[in-house]
Amino acid sequence: MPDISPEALASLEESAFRSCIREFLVANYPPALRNPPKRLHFRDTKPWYLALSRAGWLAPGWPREWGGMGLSAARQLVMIEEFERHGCARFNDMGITMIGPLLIRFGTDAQKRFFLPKILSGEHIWCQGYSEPNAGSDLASLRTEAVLDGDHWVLNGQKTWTTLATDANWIFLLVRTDRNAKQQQGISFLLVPMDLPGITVRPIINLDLHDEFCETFFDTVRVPRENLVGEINRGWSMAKALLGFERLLLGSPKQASYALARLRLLAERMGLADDPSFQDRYTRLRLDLADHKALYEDFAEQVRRGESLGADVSMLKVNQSELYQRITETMLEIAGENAGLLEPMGGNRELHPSGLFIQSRPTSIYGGTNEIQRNIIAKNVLELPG
Amino acid sequence: MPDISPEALASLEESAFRSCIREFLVANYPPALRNPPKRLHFRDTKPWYLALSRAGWLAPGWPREWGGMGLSAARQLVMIEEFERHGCARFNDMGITMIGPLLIRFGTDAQKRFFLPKILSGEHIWCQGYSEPNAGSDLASLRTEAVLDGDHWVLNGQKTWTTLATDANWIFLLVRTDRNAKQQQGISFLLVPMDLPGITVRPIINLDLHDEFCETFFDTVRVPRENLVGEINRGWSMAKALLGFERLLLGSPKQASYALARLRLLAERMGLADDPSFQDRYTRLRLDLADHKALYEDFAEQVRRGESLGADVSMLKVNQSELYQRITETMLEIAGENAGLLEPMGGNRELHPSGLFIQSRPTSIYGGTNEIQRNIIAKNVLELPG
Amino acid sequence: MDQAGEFRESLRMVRDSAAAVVPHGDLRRIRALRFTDPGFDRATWKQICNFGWPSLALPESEGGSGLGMRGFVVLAEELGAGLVPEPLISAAMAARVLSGAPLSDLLAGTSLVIPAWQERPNSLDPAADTTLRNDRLTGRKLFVPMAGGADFFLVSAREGLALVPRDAAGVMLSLDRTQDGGTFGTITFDHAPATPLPGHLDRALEEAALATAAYLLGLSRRAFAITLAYLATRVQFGQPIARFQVLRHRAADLKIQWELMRASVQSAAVTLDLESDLPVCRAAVSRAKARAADASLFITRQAIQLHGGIGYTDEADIGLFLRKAMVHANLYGSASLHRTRYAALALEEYDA
Amino acid sequence: MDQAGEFRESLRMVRDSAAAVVPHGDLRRIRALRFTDPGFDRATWKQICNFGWPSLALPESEGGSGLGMRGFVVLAEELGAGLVPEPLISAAMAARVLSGAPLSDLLAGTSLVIPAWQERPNSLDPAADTTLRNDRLTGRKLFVPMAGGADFFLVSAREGLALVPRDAAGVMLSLDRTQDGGTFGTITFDHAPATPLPGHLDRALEEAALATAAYLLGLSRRAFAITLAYLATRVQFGQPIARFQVLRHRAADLKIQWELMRASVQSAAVTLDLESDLPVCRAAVSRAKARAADASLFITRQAIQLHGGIGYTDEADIGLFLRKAMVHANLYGSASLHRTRYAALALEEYDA
Repeated sequence: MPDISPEALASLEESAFRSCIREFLVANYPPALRNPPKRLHFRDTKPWYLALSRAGWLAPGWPREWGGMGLSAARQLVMIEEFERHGCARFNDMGITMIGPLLIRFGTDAQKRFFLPKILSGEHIWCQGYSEPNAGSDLASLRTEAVLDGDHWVLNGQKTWTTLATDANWIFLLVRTDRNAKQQQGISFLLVPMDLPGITVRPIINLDLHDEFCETFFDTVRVPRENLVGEINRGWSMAKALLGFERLLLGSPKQASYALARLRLLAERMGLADDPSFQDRYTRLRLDLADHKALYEDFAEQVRRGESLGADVSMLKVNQSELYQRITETMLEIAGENAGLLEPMGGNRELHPSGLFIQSRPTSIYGGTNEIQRNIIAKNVLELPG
Repeated sequence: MPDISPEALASLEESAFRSCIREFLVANYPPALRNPPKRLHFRDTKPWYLALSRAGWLAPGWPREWGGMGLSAARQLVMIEEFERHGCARFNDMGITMIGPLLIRFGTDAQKRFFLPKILSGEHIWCQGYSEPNAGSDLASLRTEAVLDGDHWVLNGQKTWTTLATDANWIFLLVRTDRNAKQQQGISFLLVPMDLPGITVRPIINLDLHDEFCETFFDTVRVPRENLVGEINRGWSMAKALLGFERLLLGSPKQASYALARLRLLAERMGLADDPSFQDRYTRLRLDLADHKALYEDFAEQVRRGESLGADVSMLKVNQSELYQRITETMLEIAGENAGLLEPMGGNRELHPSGLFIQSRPTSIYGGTNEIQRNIIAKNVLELPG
Repeated sequence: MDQAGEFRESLRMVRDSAAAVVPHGDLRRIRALRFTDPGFDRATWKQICNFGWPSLALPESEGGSGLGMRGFVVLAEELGAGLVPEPLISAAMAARVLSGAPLSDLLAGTSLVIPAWQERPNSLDPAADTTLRNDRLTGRKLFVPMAGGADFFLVSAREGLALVPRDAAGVMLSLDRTQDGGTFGTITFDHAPATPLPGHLDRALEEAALATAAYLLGLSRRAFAITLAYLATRVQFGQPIARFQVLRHRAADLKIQWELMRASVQSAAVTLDLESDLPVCRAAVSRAKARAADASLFITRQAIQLHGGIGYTDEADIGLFLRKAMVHANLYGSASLHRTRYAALALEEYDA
Repeated sequence: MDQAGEFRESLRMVRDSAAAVVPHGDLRRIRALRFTDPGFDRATWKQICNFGWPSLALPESEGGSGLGMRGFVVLAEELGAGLVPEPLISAAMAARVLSGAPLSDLLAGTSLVIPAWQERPNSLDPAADTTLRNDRLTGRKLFVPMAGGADFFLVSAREGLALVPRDAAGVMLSLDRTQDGGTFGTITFDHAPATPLPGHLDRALEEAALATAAYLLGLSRRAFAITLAYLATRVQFGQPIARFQVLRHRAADLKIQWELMRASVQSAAVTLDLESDLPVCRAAVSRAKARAADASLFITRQAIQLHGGIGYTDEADIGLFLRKAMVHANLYGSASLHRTRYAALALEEYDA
């Protein structure tokens, strides 16, 4: 446990703040969980979750009155940087990053008092139900429907990409509550316990042969009326209002940076470290990463100055994901036959070109495909008519 | 002059046919005109034009009864290959390749008898008036208009990219003759002497600082009624019917092949011939060219078998032009400061990276931009719904 | 019909006959065999041998079908399109070396002979360290595809080739699973009893590299077709996504790459059939394999992207094609190895 | 306003002041100066000197404006956006070396001092062969931009720097025209009388390379803006071509490359201002120059393509930007030279 309270921590100068976090991580983060090759389940991350909870460090962005650290966006960013640098696994953070802030902003007092402490204690683990099989890039066309019947919403439909739904006991949903309204306008925000009758979760095995994603089915599920957050039919704008500086993280150089280091290891193993034509490719990738970091820093600086991010942050997401992919494609090309191996080379997790290649694939798909991001850049940044 | 008549030539086996052409070129083609860096004017190519005319070799594709060689598409292809291999300049060939075949197919007897001999003799030099400032990729939206007034068409409008119009004394035009018809349907094909009152030609200096292109203006030009070819309002389909195996030539490996040889010379001059990372890039380009040649050969083989070409020939055009451009971009990158020179390095025409770089630019624009070609591939080859 | 026409007709028949083990569109068999031992189906293998496919390229005088590499690449392309895991390319290498030998049962499917030649990653050198002395073989071979299903290994040693029974003393086999659901074997021979064979692998290795390129050609073709069909049916923003120009142009680019790959593979097959000069053949093979490795990964990667989220599930068939390309792209030499070899071998033909 | 805010405000003022020689949107002056001798305008040059721009980056203690490279790259970007041909970057190199010397008239625009340092194509080595002995200079310098307009050359020799009057005996100048309408001078010094100077070009060369990157940044910005405007107004198939998704996405890609270039140039300027370690500075400059060379050519090439046929005319302004990029991309080291230098200099910072 840290010797310092969240309050004291928040008041430190940046460099002291940074060192304090580093020390905490070295002292408390389970070494076996550093840089895990795949997304971990709650059974693995629970001790870490609870350690953060005990330290009062679990919710950096929440206000202190609700048990958060009350950090500025700038400080949260530093904290994330340090966690990333240490190779901390992402845990089941939907309660912390999504539903908590939503309730704090739009929830009733009763909702806040009921849910927030249970998120901090680890009693409630949340997952997100936005996407549907026919509402991916075109999320606004979602069809999962909630119809009011007395004191309950009757819920029918199907969500997909409900990440780690098998770990969760609560799910938050965007659902259609007015099928006559246009697109985004008839959508509401609903909180649903996963143990209600009529809910089925089916893990989807992904290309990485991992089960982090799920499909979640709702068959005439009766949800108490008070589980709606905010106004009816306003779910879409609430969900959008929550998008803050976290969009920056989609463009963080972390993945590319991690991959480039492994590319170098792989090149050494393959005897290519001094090969001039590999060197040439490698230097291009290094420069791409360095320039990406410079661009990322400009956006991070905006956050530090307390400015909100514009649509142009989409550029980071596009550039990072495609750089990450170019790096893993290079790994695949230089690995020789090893590129085909299912498991890491010689059991060394750092040498797993095929794994990283596959893991880099969805980064240009999730969080809005890169095609959608380019649409956004053309429309909202370049303001091209259309 | 060749010892062999066009008739005898046409009957030779391919290899003898090929050697015969080679000998002719060595004996007759002006050495100073080999591989000219820019498009030549008629004042330069006239002796060669007349030499071909005298030999009866000027119109390989025309039937013999009209003074042509009556060669099959396959033989014409061989002839073009040999001309290209020898580095023959393109001359003012619109009469031979475009208007001659059009008249032979769609013209009246009177038109054929009047025009065809004058093309062969060099008395009539033709240029093409299709594009307009607002009808480029969208050619069907052209607005130059011809209105019938007694025995004359009254012509008003403007054409652009009328290549070598300053050399020509005749122009063939696509003009709108029914402004109420939809797009392609109200367009006719008109033959116009350039010395009529109301015609103004203005050379456009291009990015290569050359004057091959022109704008041609028509201000109340009165054109004899009989100068219309074929049926009124059918000009578009006639012009399209003319597109034959010549589409193959837009995808010929010639330009890329020429450029790659010069890239190699440049690399030697810059001391990079043995530089491994240059070698790597160079080998990729070599392989791209070799594979392009293999693909080109498949299409040429279709022509040799007498089959007509489908929309998929657009692939060749896209691939060749972009390969040509990649090669000249590489030249620009390795040339150091020489890349900025307006003139060839040390007066050596073979070493002119900036010139070739600029000349390669329009290949992805003319003949239908590569964007239009990809539209065609998606629609007509892949048959994607749209 | 002229001779060229007749030959084209034979190739068409090869293509059609491949349908016997590649029932149109059905990948259930392929899916079921993933991550099993030995990763392919013995009955199907027997059927493949009954068709005489391992010796399809060999002259009729050597018991083959006389269709040359032009025939074999057509077959390999079709098996690639069906993601067929049976070790045809390995067996054809063996057939090339064993042709003429009194080993007909080996070719008939009773026994499966798999070459074990590689000793370094990303190398085409068939005998760096392995030795064969007094009919005893010692050495270590890597990346042997489907080694778990072999009855014999055809092993290259410094002194020449040899045949070693899978179960012989001194043979140790360990298997690594591959992304496509198969395995790579690492085989250690410690004074294993071996039957020496005449010949060498030079030509067989070139043929295997080219056939692998053709296999990649086939799997890319099918991945592309599946993707085009998906674009036409998947609706977003009220229309099939095939109507979005960016996706249309990307599809056009994939098509161009596929056609380049096809032209490259086919012209290399012609070269192998008609040209006896080994460096010329090697240059043609390197050109085809380099293109196939790059283009097949490009096409299958983009196929995933164009499928969006669904492409990242193991349930969607499209992922099977990416995984197969990941394994085969680097077999018999990576793109980069082949580019380097091409540069060293091929004459500069640009006299323009 | 805090210190950082104040500094940002000064940079804004530099940007605004550049408008004096870059009247918004008007390229007539630029066009008229192309292919003239000396390729730039003396009056404008005098104005530039009156603003003190050649010494903008120098500390106030040395007679400069104290705005450092952060200020100078803003200025160079703006001049690039206006395609300004006056030799500011050359003059700033001279100012860096001459700073502190009693040479105020040289800086005031009365005399133009142009560095002549290069002896090999694509090299950053300022003195391979030139010698300076007994105040006599002998050697040959290449690619000296706008050499025809110089009053003095600042020449690097093995023994150090020297100033040589343009008209001195033993100075022979020949000019080659460049694609942007300027010239490169080749200068031969044959025992030319020279005034030795203290100092060296190390720092000045880095600053010139970075300023050139900034100039490319500016010209790319303007070329992109012109292209966006064209997309919005050019109608084909009944709509502005800006509505075609393929062109929209390409514009998005150009924007990303431009932003990377901007971030790279600006962070290198910070490094030059705050970091004293020469290798660290050089790595930052190499990174920025490599990006700027590639991205500016990418953007201007695509600008031509997006303009279609009209982009291939000399009348369309967009071509001026491509031609300028063609010349400046390789000045003070090509992308490839800078990538190689970066690889040799920069520490691997990926400890992840």
